[in-house]
Amino acid sequence: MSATIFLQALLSGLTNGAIYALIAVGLTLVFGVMRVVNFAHGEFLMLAMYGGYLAWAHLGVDPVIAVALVVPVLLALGVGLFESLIRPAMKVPEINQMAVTLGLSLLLQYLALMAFKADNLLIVQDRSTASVWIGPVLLQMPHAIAAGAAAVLLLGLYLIMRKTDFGLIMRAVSQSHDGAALSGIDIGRTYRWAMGIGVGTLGVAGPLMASVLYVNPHIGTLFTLKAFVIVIVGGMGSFGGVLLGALLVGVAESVAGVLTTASVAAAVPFALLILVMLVRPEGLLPVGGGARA
Amino acid sequence: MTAPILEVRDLGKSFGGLRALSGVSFAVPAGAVFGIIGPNGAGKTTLFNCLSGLLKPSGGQILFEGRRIDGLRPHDICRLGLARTFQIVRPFKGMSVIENVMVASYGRYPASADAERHAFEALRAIAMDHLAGTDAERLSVAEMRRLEIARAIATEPRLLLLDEMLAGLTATEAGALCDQIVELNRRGITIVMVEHSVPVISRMCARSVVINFGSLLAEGATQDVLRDPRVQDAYLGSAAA
Amino acid sequence: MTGITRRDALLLGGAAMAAPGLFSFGASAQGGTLKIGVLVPLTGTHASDGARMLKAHQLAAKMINDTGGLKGLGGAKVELVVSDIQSKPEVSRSEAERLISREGVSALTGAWASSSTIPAAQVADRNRTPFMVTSAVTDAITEQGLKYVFRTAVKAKWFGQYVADFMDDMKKKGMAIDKVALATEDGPAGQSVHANYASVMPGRGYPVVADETFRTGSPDFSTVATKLRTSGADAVLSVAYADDSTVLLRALASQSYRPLYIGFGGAHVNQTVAASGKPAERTFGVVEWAPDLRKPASEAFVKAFAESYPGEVPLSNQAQAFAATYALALAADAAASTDRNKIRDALRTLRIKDGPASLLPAPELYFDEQGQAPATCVIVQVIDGKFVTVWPDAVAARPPAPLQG
Amino acid sequence: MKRFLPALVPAALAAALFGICLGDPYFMDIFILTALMGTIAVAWNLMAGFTGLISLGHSLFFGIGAYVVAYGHVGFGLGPLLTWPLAAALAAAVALVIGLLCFRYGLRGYFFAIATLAFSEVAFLLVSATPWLGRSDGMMMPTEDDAARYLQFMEKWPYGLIVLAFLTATLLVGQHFASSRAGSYWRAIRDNEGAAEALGVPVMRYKLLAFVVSAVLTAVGGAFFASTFSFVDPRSTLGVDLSIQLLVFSIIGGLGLLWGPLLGAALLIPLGEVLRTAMSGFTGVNIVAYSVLLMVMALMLPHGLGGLLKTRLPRPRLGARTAFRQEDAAR
Repeated sequence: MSATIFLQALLSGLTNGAIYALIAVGLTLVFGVMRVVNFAHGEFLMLAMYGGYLAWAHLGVDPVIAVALVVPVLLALGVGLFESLIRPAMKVPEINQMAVTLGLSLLLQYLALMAFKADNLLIVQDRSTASVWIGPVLLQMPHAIAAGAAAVLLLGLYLIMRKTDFGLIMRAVSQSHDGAALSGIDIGRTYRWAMGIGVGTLGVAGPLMASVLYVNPHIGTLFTLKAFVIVIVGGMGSFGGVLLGALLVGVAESVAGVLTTASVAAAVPFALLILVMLVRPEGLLPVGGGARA
Repeated sequence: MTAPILEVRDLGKSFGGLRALSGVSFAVPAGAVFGIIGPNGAGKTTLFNCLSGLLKPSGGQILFEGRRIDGLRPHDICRLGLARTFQIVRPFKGMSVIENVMVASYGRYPASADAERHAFEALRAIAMDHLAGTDAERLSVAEMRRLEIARAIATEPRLLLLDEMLAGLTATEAGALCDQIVELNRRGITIVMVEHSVPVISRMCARSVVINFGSLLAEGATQDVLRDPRVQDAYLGSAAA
Repeated sequence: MTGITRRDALLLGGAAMAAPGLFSFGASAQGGTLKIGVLVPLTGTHASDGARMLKAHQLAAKMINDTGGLKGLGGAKVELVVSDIQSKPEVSRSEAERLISREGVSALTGAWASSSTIPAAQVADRNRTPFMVTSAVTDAITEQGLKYVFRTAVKAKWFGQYVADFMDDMKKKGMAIDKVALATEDGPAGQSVHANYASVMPGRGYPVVADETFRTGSPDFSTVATKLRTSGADAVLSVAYADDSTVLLRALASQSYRPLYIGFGGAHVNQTVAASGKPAERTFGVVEWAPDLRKPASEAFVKAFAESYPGEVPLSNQAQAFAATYALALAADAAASTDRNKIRDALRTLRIKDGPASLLPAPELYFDEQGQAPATCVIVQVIDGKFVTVWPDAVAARPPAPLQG
Repeated sequence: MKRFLPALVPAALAAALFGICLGDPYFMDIFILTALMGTIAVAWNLMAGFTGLISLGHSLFFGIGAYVVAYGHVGFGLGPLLTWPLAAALAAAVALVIGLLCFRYGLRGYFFAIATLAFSEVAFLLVSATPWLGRSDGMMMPTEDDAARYLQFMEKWPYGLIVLAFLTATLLVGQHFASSRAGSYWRAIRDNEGAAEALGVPVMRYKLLAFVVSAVLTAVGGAFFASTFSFVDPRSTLGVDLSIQLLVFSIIGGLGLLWGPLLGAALLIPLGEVLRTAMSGFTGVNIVAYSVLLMVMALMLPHGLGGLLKTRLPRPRLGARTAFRQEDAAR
């Protein structure tokens, strides 16, 4: 492997990692606060990608601007999801929760199939093939935008969690549900907003991902598992962990892809997950020293 | 006084930098009803968790019938004849009362019929046999505590650790339970009880230790221990029980 | 020999145990129709491909029925029994079973991907029902001695030779092609053709200087593109679905790397790719058929297709599906029977030189003793946002355009 | 024998269904698929419903079974007589290693589920990359002259018979464990691991037992799959879909019951067939209906349809014997 290739793989890995972080951050927020894993997370990403595509194709809106349109929709979907399914699901055992969100994942895929058909849809812009050279290596413009958005989003969420009352409440609830309830926090409301924001973050990811890739009804499934891996590697509920986990997964995958075939490289994130679970089950950057179920 | 059934030597336990127990040493004579007293957060439950193997001590030794048990797994300690109950009851909610107890009796009686017979005897010993077929999750708090004890004695222990078994019970319920404990002791089971209520300890236990801030404050005959000024100060003064 | 008698014994045993008269099955008594079972994925990952294939099957049936049906069967109509196999091998298998035993079809066709085709083909073979494979390229399908399986699609192992032939020709015309690089989806779409390219190219004087793989759905192809570019290859041979192809082409374009790019098969020669704009312009594809092929049957097919499905242009796999349906009907016609064994025997001797079923580029459509059709391929190029057949000359609409332009 | 009633009754019902399906290869095919999936779901549920260990990676063991048989046949010409036990042994070894790793660190709930999923994904991807296992295209097992030795039959019913035997054996094995000390320990671990351990239950050993038993049965199912269909590929034998199906069958049928998952499979697989044929004009509607059903059931009926049925049946188990003694005690 030459130095150029290695640097390129590293940069690609970091970019991919940033994109993954954009997707995984909502998942970790929901798990951290509610202890519920949403297997339909990728399907909400898929919906957001369709949102970005439709805004571009029918309204002529640039995907970057479409974010402003799609985020409120996803936020509302997240709140709706909580009220309709997750609230009742929190009263049944974990395994039933899994069945509920797995069922939702199937449902959304097939509703999308009926609405949009199975064809791949592309956003074609001048900047689709634009790129920036950084020394000997290259960064494609749509990827750079998505990675930048990831950085902004993560920073914003971090500030919200650290500096606002709302963030304080979120953190209190994720530390101890009972304790938070005793100190007068409305748990149901907190959950509703956690879910809203967790799904709402995908409103940022969707349009930008649509301009990086393409959209079809099953595209979400490509990312759900990877997001799980990242969330667990990083430490459930931890923003720093998501970033670290996502970059690690992105770089590991990318560098492994240079050294071996893509299938073997695709197994690397899962191997990483297994390793982390065995050596440090609370994740690399756990919240408050350990969040094991 | 007979040889000690349980001996704790210089036991220590820390979580991260926090020392929950340090230098705790005492001995429990076989056949006794032995009390452990201390204010909330003094380290009593940590001590029990160390004794029963749920926590691994950071230092010191635990000897049961002269044999070191510190570092053994909980189920091994239980099989040796040292059983415990939990302050917060932990019934197996998906099972009936008799099935709950059979989990314990299977340890000595692998065949289902034998396990069931002995489980039933344990229930009878604690006067719960009429509830054998009930689902565990339908029991009242008092019944769940008795179930805890029934399960513990179904492992046929020679030493039984009882963690705040009276918490949350009415006076009548507590009295009945105390009588049953005395009866168990009369049948040869040594009892070590953590209890918040000083009157109960002074009535039931001939010997006691007092723990505060993870250290042993006093050891000896319960009456003497309770008169110890340090105990008066640390425990009775602060807790105002 | 012992095996056969044992199997026959089992067959007899099964027949004896069957509840007589409870269900009617078998392919004999259907009056004026020839029932053909069509296995297509209408849901799941291959849903869009399946929907396309179905249109071609239906067009073939319509054309046969509109022109008086099957003469040899007294004007019998072709009836398609369509089944959604959900892009899943196990569903494909059980649907094949259902179509054979429950719907009483005389023959089966389908089923898009190799993984869905193989189990269905095995069921058909066990049930002695002809199965016409439309699009699966895995070599083994017609190499395992299955007696009832036929295929209009090309074997994976034949593509390398076509591509090398084409590159030889381009070299003669003055293009510099010394080294090739491979870029393959490392999964069901790419692996078998990749193996063929990798083994054929060096022997034909094209050393493989880079061999890159990727998983479907990878968001970033920069590293793959960089390795391809820095390898110094003059030609990039890719094997991938349309979705990944577009992302790869963008990555190559953003590095301003414009080699002789040849995508593979019907999955690549697809509107999504042509619609991706500049990155795809002047890239090539190797494919079993193209709509601008200069052949009467092919032109008639494109016209009929546009009439039935306004605004749509058929793709290569649709032509194969069309030919597959037609070939089954012609075999039944020749056998003058809807009996499965007789159709199978007729397929073995069928030789199609003209008529609607001769739309594929090979001069003649027939099935060898393994059931394999002698398919040939064409090379297409994206010129002004459209795929145009540029090679071989005999059927090409125009000569290849220069790579830069 | 009475102890085995919960195994024998469903097995007898399955045998009756087998008899009904004998006349029709399509019905027989559905019977085989249903019995196979139902049986594996029963095996899966020995972990999930009985021990509280939710595995989303059971396709790994199914895949081990399928690939050992397929590779044994294609690579060495070995018949099922040798490859089936080999598959079971390999699955047991793999389950033991994965179990030791996961349980040592106390992985539970979602974490255990995702860890097992990760193992099966690694296997899926590595098999997809391994040329001698046919990579993504899978392996086609050739038809042999000596057909019966390779369990290759022209007819469907011998496979039905084999899967019926497998189903019965699995139920008997399951019931043997469920009604003995192991079952009691498993449920104790499920309900409260700490309490179980304090009562002398060797938690690690019994979790491993559940895992290994479940894995071995699943691998036999995979071996049967390969022998029956003569074709294996990563997606259908090692994919996540398979593991998720087991969860779905168990949820619908009832997690707390030995035969619950079998009931779930027996309802859902034929229902899927009916929906597919009835709604063939409306692509995807069948799956929409299916997923809505799943969500509603998971929320409204946490004990599944089997749980609903069971509340209407008299309680056998230990209650009966104990009731007699209660009367004794009363006198």
